[in-house]
Order: sequence, then structure tokens, then C-alpha cells
Amino acid sequence: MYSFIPWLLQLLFIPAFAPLCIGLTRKIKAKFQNRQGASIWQPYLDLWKLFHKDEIISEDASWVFRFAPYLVFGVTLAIGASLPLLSTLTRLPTGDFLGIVYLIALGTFFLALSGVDTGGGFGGFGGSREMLVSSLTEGGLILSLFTLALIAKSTNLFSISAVMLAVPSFAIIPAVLAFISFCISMLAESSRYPFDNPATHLELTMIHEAMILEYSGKRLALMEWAAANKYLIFISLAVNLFYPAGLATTLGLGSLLIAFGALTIKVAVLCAGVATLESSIAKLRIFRLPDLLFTSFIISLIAISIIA
Amino acid sequence: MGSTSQFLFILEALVFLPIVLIHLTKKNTNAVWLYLIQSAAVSSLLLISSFDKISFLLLVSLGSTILVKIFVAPWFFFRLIKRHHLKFSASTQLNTPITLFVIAAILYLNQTVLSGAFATFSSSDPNLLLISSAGIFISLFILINRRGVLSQMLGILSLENCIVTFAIFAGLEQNPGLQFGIIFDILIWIIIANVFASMIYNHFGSLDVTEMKKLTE
Amino acid sequence: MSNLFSKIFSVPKVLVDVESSAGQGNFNEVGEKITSQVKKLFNGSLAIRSVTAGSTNACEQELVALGNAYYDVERFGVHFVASPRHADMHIVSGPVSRNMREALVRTYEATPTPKIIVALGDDAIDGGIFKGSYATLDGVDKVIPVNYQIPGDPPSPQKILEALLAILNDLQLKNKTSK
Amino acid sequence: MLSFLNSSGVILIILSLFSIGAVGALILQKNNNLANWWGNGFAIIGSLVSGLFAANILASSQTLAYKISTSFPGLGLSFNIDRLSAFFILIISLITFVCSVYALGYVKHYYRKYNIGTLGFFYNTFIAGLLLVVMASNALFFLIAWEIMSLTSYFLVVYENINEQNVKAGTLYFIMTHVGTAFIILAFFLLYNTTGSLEFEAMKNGASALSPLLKNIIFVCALIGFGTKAGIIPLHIWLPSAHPAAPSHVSAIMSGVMIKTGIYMFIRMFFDILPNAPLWWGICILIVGSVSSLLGVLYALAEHDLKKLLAYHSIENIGIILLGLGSSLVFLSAGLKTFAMIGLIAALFHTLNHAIFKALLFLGAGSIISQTHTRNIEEYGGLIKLMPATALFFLVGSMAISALPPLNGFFSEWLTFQSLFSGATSFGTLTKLVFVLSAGALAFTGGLAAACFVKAFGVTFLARPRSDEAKHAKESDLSLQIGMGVLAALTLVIGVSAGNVSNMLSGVAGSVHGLAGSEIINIANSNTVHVNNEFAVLSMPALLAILLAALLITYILVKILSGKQKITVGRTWDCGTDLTPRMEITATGFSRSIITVFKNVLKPTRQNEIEYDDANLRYFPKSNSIHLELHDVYQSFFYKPLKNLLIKISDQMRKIQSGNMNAYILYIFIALMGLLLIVAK
Repeated sequence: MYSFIPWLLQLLFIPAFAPLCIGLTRKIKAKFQNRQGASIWQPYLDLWKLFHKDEIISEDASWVFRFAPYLVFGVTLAIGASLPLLSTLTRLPTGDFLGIVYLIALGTFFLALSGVDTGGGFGGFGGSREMLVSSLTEGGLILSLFTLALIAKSTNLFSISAVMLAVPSFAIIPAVLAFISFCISMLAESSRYPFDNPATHLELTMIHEAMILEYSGKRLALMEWAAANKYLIFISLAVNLFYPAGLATTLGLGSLLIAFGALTIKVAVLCAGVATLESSIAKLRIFRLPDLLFTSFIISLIAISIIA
Repeated sequence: MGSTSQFLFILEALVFLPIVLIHLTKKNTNAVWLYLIQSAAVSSLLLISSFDKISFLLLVSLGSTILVKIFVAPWFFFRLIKRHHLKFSASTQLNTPITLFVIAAILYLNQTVLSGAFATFSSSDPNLLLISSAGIFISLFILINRRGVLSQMLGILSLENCIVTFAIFAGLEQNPGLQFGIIFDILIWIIIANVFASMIYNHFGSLDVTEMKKLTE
Repeated sequence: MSNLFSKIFSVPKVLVDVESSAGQGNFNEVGEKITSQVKKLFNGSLAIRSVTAGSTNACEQELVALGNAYYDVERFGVHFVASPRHADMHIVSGPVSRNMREALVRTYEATPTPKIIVALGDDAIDGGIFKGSYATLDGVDKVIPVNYQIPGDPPSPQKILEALLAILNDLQLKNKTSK
Repeated sequence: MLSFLNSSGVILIILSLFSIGAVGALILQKNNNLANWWGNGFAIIGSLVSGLFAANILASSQTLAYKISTSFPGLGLSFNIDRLSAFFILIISLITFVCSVYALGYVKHYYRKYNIGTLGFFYNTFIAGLLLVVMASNALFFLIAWEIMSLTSYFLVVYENINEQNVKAGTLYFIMTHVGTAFIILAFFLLYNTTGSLEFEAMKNGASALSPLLKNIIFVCALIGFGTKAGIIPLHIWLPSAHPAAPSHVSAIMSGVMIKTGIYMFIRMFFDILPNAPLWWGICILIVGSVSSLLGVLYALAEHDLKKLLAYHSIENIGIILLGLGSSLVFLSAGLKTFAMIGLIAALFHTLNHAIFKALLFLGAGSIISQTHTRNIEEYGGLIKLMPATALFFLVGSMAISALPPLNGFFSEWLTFQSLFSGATSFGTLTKLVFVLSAGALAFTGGLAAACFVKAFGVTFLARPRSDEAKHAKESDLSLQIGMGVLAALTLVIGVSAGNVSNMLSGVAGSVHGLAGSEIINIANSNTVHVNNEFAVLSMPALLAILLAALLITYILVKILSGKQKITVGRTWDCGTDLTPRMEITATGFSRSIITVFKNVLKPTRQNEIEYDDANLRYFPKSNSIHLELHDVYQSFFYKPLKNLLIKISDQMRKIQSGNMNAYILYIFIALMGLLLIVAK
């Protein structure tokens, strides 16, 4: 009878813990700036307040502007549900990594369209830069996940994490290389530091923020939440595909709890890593990004050619 | 049959020699006379070959051939020479020794290449055919070598004569319709060629073909 | 990189002892009160947008100082945002020069309700030292309805925090009376 | 009725329907309306009948051979419709049906300007030519049909002859297709030389006698010949200028279906007629495919003429189809029949998908252009509020072409990925590198196509109108919307039922001579596609269901959390300045960053002209205009040197034309002697 609990946990994990993840990253960055910073629950409060505020929509906006937040958030929900978060058994038929990559592309497509829709200067070039970055990341992203698929002889994420539980000896170096190139793509897709400064006020430097400048009220909340979801999706992918230690292989309550604990620890560690990275390097100029993205592509190419 | 074949050789020589001489003559009038001799020989050849199945129609056609080839054509040419007093137009592309050399080369080629080919023709003796085919090539060479329009016209007519001789020796039987057609054809052609020659003359001031180069620009 | 991080964590947070600097009431209590008020009124997250309307940038420096490591207003649940659409409260500084009039009106219209407009510094209140000049409109209230004013040219971050607390208390009173 | 459908009589009926339509349109050219209804009406009926015919052949999966012998030596009008040609007939008739319905309304805006009768005539003969090309199984008959198709499409390209560009594009198209046809004739001649007969069937059996060198030469000739028609990269220069020049419903057919005849003949030649292809053929097609797809999408990004942009995307999608084809050819040469089957199914599926969404996009572009009378994207804007239906269909088309999940474009690219991945797992280092690089190229192409269509859709439909033409645009009338609606619905239906469609396609792929041996594995049961023994599993309906469920949950979540907030409509926030349409992002602005990233591939040129009030002192510039163009690499590195070479050769040859009569007679004499020498020996 309780078989639906793991499915429920699977569906709710990403939306529930994404704002916490963002809060944790901001907290660590604040600590690096020697200030106490907002509490880690602050993103929840922001979202809650935004949901209860009125909304202003520009008169030039069309139904694409109004509908995009729902779709972008919905896509992150759909992806969150089909990830190997707690156990390798709660499989969804959409677990194929190509499906995940192209679902993310669907979200980015509508995000960029909503940026262009209101006709302001910032949304337009935000959309153009977002498409530049996301189109160049797809190469590295797909090939790094493909290295894992080669190791695990299947493109389904669940079977990849199951195989990676006991990493075969020949696959260690390719897995590490794939992890590096996946991390670069992760930072690019979730518009973190070297690619885009999430906490900037200067419109000219924004990529992700520029597209949601026009949103307010509940649609802004959806967009912020979706960005947080996407960030956690990539972190949990990085964590559970490459180091799935602790992932539950049986649906027992005990093993689920262990899996939950292991996942939160690993996510916290990676968030700390991202925060340290953001506090130690400067944001790259926009035309330096393609070189970084091509290196991620080449690294995953090397990883694939190393595998037998 | 011996005498006739020997006689045929003489006639064949009469057809062949004028071609070579047209190459060499300096004066146009000589060339016309040579053509006259050649056509006389050809007509007599025609008479001989159609001797056995003489019919009234054939006779009329032969008569008209003789009339056109021997009287009408030379008359036209002489009129042309007189009107434009172009007695000396015997300019040729190659000087005479080389022309003779080329003629010899053609003869040799003809001899080596075509010797076996004509064995299949049953009717007459093969080297007759050889000579007439050599005649065809050399009259074609007239067209290439001579610059004057008049000599080129003569070249074409002698080419026609050689083809007729070749046909006769190859045993193609003559029928009046064919003869009429040929002769009518030649007559018309001569008239037009003459008109055309005089027009060229008025326009270019001379009948030399090389002057017409300005056409291409 | 490692020496950067080691220096960050080795340096103590406060070099000058807070109690000793004269007249500087401890702003931490003010902070706690602000946090509790923000939690009550704005569900714990108050988005402020600073609008410069021809200001001499003095008030801006003070606002920026609010965000630095020492004052660190973020821990009280207050954060600065980039677009009026995202903002709950506008802090307008400067005597509103003639060219900024249109822009200020547009910013006001672009902010979703409920919104609070605060005039920061004497220039914003009544034109301050630029009062009567042909180029300015002498104060923000001449252009858009202003809810609260923070005097001082420029008011120190401490003063701004206290004024913010007073604003929040006043808002709470208004909510009680209106309910 | 069904048994009648697959008898050979139907072929004659179909062709006669189109010819009646063609001749009728000519006769009625005086009355525009009648000519339009007659031409397009018969095209609709003809395509319906041919569609049913093809569907029947596919369902009953038997081949129909039918021969009309003619007195002309070698030319036997032999039709051989096996499942492969039936599949292509299905695509042709589907797209023609929709385009003819669209044309009923669209042609109205030609009424007083051009002669509708000729349009109807060439349109119908063009479709008849297309169908014949796919049915013919005699080389000579095929070439005749190919020529009909090329000529009628040439006349359709130059139909709007007022605009000088169209005529120039027409001549370029004319020359390029006939260069291609020359290569095709060479290939068929070489085949005829060894197999001794012009019939495809006989060629198939006799092809094993081909010497390897001859086979490679035939491959190269076929690649260049059919590649020119398909528009692969070095031979593509005619496509971006010819397709946009034609009326929109015709460029939809040209882009959606005509370039597919190149693909059809690729499959027919490399899988059917030429036996056991060597490895390097597949590798060569893979490289051509990835280069075409990458460069196609990059040139599309730099384009701001709407129809040229779509034409460049045709090149990109042809590249993707070639990726599938190349990978299956490599597997065929290595003897891995099941993987080859996957590759061929991916290629065929993407052919079907591309025909649908490319036709949809061209029809959308047509209705926009008929309203705004310009092809320049920079002058559109805000059309979504004026033409909501066209905007929705164009959006569905753009989502399909950038391979976004619920629609059909995603599934065929997913399948092409699977064939490339299975290639990467089963070959040595060099071939594996080619496969992985092609997979990388496909990934980048997908991303850049999405970027290009955000630009195209965003700049055309969203924000505010940039020109008053765009302000007065009205929604296109009913028949145009039906045309686009059917195609848009099809992208979703085929997307969702991708499993059954790929089963049908595996039947089609199995009928090809090269793959005849492998057992027909239906790779999908109940619409979940299992590729190479569980390597990858995907079920499109489940994907759609999860997406809809997620959307529903979001909607409910938002309803609960902020049910009672009110929405007010205000001005767009732009830091307080007054927002003019010129401040919106333009197409060139949008793609300029991506072009600068790929600048040494695209070689962007930049030229600005400043006009001064005071010419001599040059202090007060009146206007400053900047031209951002792409340096046309192909003209300067491939076509110009070729042209100069040809001119040099022909200069030499002109020398024999000395103008001297004797010389000409000398040539005759020499020719005569030469002939005698040869014959007499």
C-alpha cells in the first residue's frame, strides 16, 4: 500500500529542497564575504511573499509571456520526477538522458521567448545570450552523459546510477573527465558564476536575470523557483550519476532514509563547492564563454575515446 | 572487255588529272577549261555505264547533264571572269611544292588505307575505285588550298564529278530520276554561287576568301 | 587561493569595538526587531529598490554601506532588487531633477501594489541644499506620493535602520487599525 | 474498392488527374478564380488518390511492377512501387494535399499580377514529375521524370518575374540542377555499361559485376548528382536563393519534398542497386551530413530574410538525414544489419518529419509575407496579436524543428542520436571518432537550431510591430489556416505515435535490397521504443503525459498559493525612457553574438557608410549606416576559381575559330580522314 511514498518523495524532492539549496549557496558565499548573510530559509520566504503579491504585465506581452512560467516550472517538475534521486527503482519511462537534455532545452526555449516577448531592450539580449550559452553547452552535456551511458551500456539514468554504484575499474578516469565537463555544463545551464552573476543589479551583465526582469508576483515566483529547481536538478544529477554511493537499491523505509541522508550531504558538499568557486573567480567575458564550453566538449570527447 | 576497261582507265585519268592541274594553274580560265574536260569525261563515263539499259528517259537525263556540265557551267564562269576581269586569282594557301607534296601524301594514304576496303565492290576493278576516291580527297583539298572563290566553286563541282565516277565504278545503277535531281541541283547551285560571288566581289572588292576575316569581329 | 580564504577566516569580524564608538547605539537589537517586523508584515522578505533621482550619491553610499559585511542588512530579511517589478519598497534619493521626473513616474507605475515609497535624505524631502533651483522639482512628493521620509544629509546607515524600524512599526499600526 | 486501389490502373488515373488539372488550368487562364480552383482542386484530388494508393501499398506491403513498353530503344515506362517508393509517395501526396488546400486562399494575392493558369499548369506538372521520379524504375524514364521536375520547378521559381532577384535565382538553380543531372547521367551510363540494361531491377542483379574502382566512381557521381538536388554543403548555393523565390506553397513543396527525391535516390542507389558498400562511403556521407547540418544552421542564424532562413534550415535537416543514412551505410558495410536498420529508420523518420514541419514553416512564412509584403524579418514584430492562429502554428513548427520533446522533430533526432551512439560503441578508434564527432555536431545543431528559431519566432511575432506594414497585418483567411492547422496537428500526432510509425518504417527499411536479410524487428511495442537490446528506451506518449501532469500540478499549485492576486496591465519597464520599437532586439542583434563566436567559419564582414552634410569638412555626419554581411566562402574559394578555369579553357578553344573559311574546311577534311582511318582498319 505504501508503494506510492517513494514516488511522492521522488516528485517532491526537487521543488521542496531547491530553494534550500539556493539559500545554502548564498549563505556560504556570504560567509566568504565575511558577512552573516540571509538565513538559508530566506528563498522560501521570498517565494512565499512573491506568491502573495499583485502582478503587473506589460501591454505588449502576449500569451507566450503569460504561459511561459507555467511551462518552465512544469518542465523542471517533470525532469525532477524522472531523476535517480533516492532509489534506482522508481523508474519513469522518460529517464533517458537525451529526453532530459531536450526537456531542459524546451524550458530554455520558452524562457528566452518570454524574455523577447515584452519588447524591452534587456529581455531581448538576455534571450540572445541565454541561447548562445545553452546552444553551446548541449554538445558537452550530451557527450559527458553519453560517456556514462557507454560505461553503463544503457542511456537510462537509473541504470547508469545503478552501475556506477560499483564503478568498474576501467571507467574511473573517463568518469572523472566526464564529471569535469558535466560540471562546466552545469554551471552554464544553471547560469552560475563564470557564466552569469545571479545577484547582479547591472542589467548589461545579466543573462538569466535579464529575461525575468519583466515578471512580477506569482509568475516571478514561478520563474525564480524554476531556476532554483534547475540548479538542484543539475547538482543532484552530478551527484547521483557520478557518486551514487548511498542510493537505495530496495524500497524499504530504512534504505530510503539512508539514501535521503546521503543525498542531502552530497548536495550540500557540491553547493559549498559551487559557492567557493563563485567566491574565488571573476565572471568571464561573454566571448570567453564559448572557449570554456568547447573545452568541456573536448574533455568529454577525450573521455569517450579513452573508454575501450 | 579488255579494251573497255582500258578505255575506262583513260576516262578515269581524264577525270583525275584536271583536279591536280586545277591546283597548279595560275589562271582561272585554265581552271574552267580543266573543269570542262573533266565533266566531258564524266558524261561519257555515264553514257558508257548506262549503255545496256538505255531508255528514253535516261537519254534525256544524260543529255541534260551534258548540257549543264559542259555548256552552262563554264559559260557562267567565263561571264563571271569577264565581268570582274579576275583572270589571275590563282593564290593558294601553300606554295606549289608543298601542295604537290600534300597531294602525294593523300594519294599514299588513300592507297594504303583504302586498298583492302574496295575489294567488296564486285562490279569493276578495285584500283579504278581507288583513283576515284583519291580524286574525291584531292578535290576536297582544292577547297582548302585555293583562296579564290571561283576556284573553290570549281573544287566543289569537281568533287561532285568524282563522287559520280566513284558511284559509277561502284556499280550503283543510274536511274533517270536521280540524274535529273543531281543536275537540277547543280544548275541551281551554280546560279546562286555566281550571284553570291559577284555580291562578295562588290562588298569586299576581291574574291579572295581571306579578306572575309572581318566577319568574325 | 588558499591564502585568500585563510585570511578571510582569520581576520576578526569587528576591528573597532562597537560599544566604544560614541553615539553608535548597538544596531543589532534594531536588526532583530526589523527581522521580526519583516517576518510579520512581508512574510520575512522585504525587497527594496533604490532609485536615484538626481541625488548627489551621498545617500547611495549609505545604502550600499547597509549591504556591506558590517551592517549586513540581508540577515534581517531585507534585500535590494534590480527591477521595480520585483520591489515592495522604493527608497528614492535626490531632489528629483527635471529629466528624472518622467522616469520616476514610470518606476512608480511599474511597481506592483502594495508598494511603499520612502524619501531618503533632505534633498529628497524638500530639495535640501538645492531648494528653489530651476533644475530640480524640490522633493520627491512633488512627483509621486511619498509614504515616509528619512531626514539627514546623508543619514548614517544606523539612522536608516532605525528609520526603517519606525516605518515597519508604523505599517504594523496601520494594518491593525485598518483590520 | 481496396483491391482496385493497388492495381496498376491507379497510377494512370493519378497521372491523368494531374495532367487534366494542368491543361485545364491553362485553358481557363482567362478567369483567375476558376483557374485557381481548377488547378488546385485537381491537385487536391490527385494527391488524395495517390495518398490512398501509397497507404494501401504500405499496408499490404507488396510491390507493384507495371511496364509500358515504348518503341524508343531502351526507354520502357516501367513503374516499380515497392514500400520505399510508396513511403515517399505518401510524403509527397500528404504535403501536396495540404499545400494545395493552402494555395486555394494564398494564390488570391497573385490574381491581377500574374497569370494563374500557368501557375496551375506548372504546379500540377511539377507534382506529377515528383511522383514519376519516385515511381520510375527505368533509368531513362527516371531521367525524363527528373527533368520534368527540374524544369517545372525552374518555371515556378521564376514565376514572380517582376522581381529581378527571382530570375537570377532561377538561372542559378537551372545551371546547378543540370550540373547535377549531368553527374547522374554519368552514373547511370557507367551502370548501364556493365549491367547492360537500363532497368533498375536488372541493374540490381548485374551490379555485383562492377569493378571496385567503377563502383566508387558511380558512388562519387551519385553523391554529387543527387547531392546537388538535396543541397549538401558545397553544392547548396542554389537552394537559399531558389526556394524563397518561388510562391510560398511551392517553396513548401520544394523544400519539404523535392530535396527528398535526392535522399530517395541516395537510398535507392547505395542500398538497393550498389551491393556491399565499402566502409568509406558511410564515413564520407557522415562527414558531409555533419558539415551540412552545422554550417546550414550557422548560415540560417546569420540570415534575416525569413524564407532564406528556412531554406538554410532545409540544408541543416538534410544534413541530419544524411547522418542517419551515413551511419546505417557504415553498419551495412560492417555487416551489422540491425544497427543499419535503426540508422535507416532514423533517416526515413526525419525525412517524414522534416517534410511536415518545413512545409508548415514555409506556409506560415507565406501567410506572413502575403500580409506584410516583405521577406525581411527586421520589419516584422508584434504579429502574434494580429495573426494569432498563424503565430501558434509557426510556434509549433519552430518547436518541432528545434527538436523539442513532445513533437515529432525530437523523436527523429533522438533516433539519429541512438544510431550514432550505437556506431560509437561498435567500431575501432577512427570510425568511433567520426561517429562521436557527428553526435557532437548533431548536439550543437539542435542547440543552434533552437537559438535560430527563438530569433525567428521572437523577432517576427513577439513584442511591438517595427514597421507600419506589420501594424496593418490581418489574420490569413480560412484555407491558409486549415493548411497550417493540419500540419501542426500532424507534428503532435506523429510525435506521440512515434512507436507505431517507426514500426511501419522498419517494414519500409527492410524492403531495401541491402537490408533484405535482416528480420523485421518492430522496435516499438505499445509505443515504447526499445533500441539495440535495451540500450535506450523512450516512450513519447509517457513523455507527453508527464509534461501535461507537471503543467496541471503547477497550475493547481499556483491557484492554491496565490488565488486572489489581481493582475494589472502596465507599460514595459525600460529604465524609465520612452520605449520605441527600435529599442527591441533585432534579428541581426540577436544572432550577432553567435556569429562572432563562429567568426572564422562564417567570416562576417562589416561595412559602414557615413553620409556627411558638409562633404569637404566632414564634421557633421548626416546618416551612418552599417552593413553586416557574411563573406560568401563558396563563391570565392570554389565557384569563382572554377569559373575562371572554365573561361581560360574556353579562351584556348576559341582560337580554332579563326574566321578563315579554308581552315574550317581543313578541319572537315582532317575529321574525314581520321574517320576513314578508324573505320578502314
